[in-house]
Amino acid sequence: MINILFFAQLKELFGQASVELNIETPCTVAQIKQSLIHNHSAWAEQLNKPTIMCAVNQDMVADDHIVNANDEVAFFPPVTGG
Amino acid sequence: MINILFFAQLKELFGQASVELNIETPCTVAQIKQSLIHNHSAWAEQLNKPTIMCAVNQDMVADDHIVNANDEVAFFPPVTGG
Amino acid sequence: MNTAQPSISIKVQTDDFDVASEYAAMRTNNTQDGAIVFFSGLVREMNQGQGVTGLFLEHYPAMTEKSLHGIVEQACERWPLSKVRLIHRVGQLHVSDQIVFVAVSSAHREAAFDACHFIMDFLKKRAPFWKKETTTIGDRWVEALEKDKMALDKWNINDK
Amino acid sequence: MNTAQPSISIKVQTDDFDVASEYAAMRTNNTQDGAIVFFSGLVREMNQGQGVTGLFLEHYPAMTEKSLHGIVEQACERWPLSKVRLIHRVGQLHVSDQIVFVAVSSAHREAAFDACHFIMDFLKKRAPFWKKETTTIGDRWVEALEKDKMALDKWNINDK
Repeated sequence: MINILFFAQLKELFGQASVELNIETPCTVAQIKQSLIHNHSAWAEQLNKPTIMCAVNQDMVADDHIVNANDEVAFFPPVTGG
Repeated sequence: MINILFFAQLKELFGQASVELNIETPCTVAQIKQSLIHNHSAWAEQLNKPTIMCAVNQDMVADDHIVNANDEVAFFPPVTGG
Repeated sequence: MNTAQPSISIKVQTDDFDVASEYAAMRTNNTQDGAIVFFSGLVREMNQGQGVTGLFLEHYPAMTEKSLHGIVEQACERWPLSKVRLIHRVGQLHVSDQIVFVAVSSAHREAAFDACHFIMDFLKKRAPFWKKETTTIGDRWVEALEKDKMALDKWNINDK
Repeated sequence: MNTAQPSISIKVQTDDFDVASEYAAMRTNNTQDGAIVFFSGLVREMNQGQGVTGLFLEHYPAMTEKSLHGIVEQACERWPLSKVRLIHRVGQLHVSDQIVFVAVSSAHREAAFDACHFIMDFLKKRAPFWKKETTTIGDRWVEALEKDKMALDKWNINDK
């Protein structure tokens, strides 16, 4: 089980701030996206955007990053602070 | 007659903040320097420095700038404010 | 280069901040620095939406400070800085409110200007904040701008 | 570009200045600007001479404000600025004293950073101020630095 967090537009569009995902670890960020889309086809448009960002354990990572059990995974749109 | 002002090191080394120069106008800044050196040979080292700056009527100018009667001419070392 | 550890203060808060006391803190016990540069970001009336009346700032609490510390540490490795103070607000803001503050001090002005600019450029592209504008015709999420992404190019860092 | 005339304040004074009130003036009646950048220059203990105890700032009074206005106007032509505030002190200063302050505001941060940096670079090379340091081993005039001359190169201005 991995806990996945969503922020900003993703949180609003998905109607939830987090979801528990049952996936075998270690796996890649790309595999997590595929699994989420498999479970929630309505999320495909957002999660397939090339601009979508991912952080694992609060560090920005790329799609090929390896995720382990108990890692904190977050997806969010490009940041707009400052 | 042209009134010439000196600042910073020049004022200290020349022992005066200004001098009246009797020179035919219009003339160039370079001619003013030569005339000053003619009258005060001890000033040659300072006035011949390539870094020495000149302002005419409070605008920075080059050696070929034309000076007219009643212009205010100032010589000074490179500025160091800020 | 500055051999002493730089003094770093980073805060993420809902409260407003006082630039005067931040500036005073930059000057306290500081006889070695000749230059302080600071940036302050404010809520504009006309941003991507016209007629902005307010701004809500969401963030990713567990990640925000970690991310800001990483950016500031990169700046401290690159330039000889003595002090860095950074504040970013979250929550509901209004037009003209202060959003963000970055101050850096250094012996020389080039380092201070570059480091402050660098921190803001990276904060804009890497720190997990999201702005939602309240406008006279409704709410909308602010879009990330291509120019903010390109702003990183000047720092020659291999950053996706 | 900003079509309204920018608001410009330039002061040359012996008195100290208050950054908090300058900053407040930048924010007053200002709902269009998203970015304020300011630079503050301080007297360092170690400059060209070691053990600096004070600094005397001489200037050319008739020329100083004219020169500063010219530099600020160049910046206003080049970037869309709403407000510029500049203060330069003259006379006797001491270690840690404030020497100079430049604040600019703009809709966007790139313009604010660049314009503030530009004004300081040109002030250093074009405004008629001269510093004399008082050190533990006597007084000395500060030498102009080659790096300050080179700092102008980045602005691509044909300036002798």
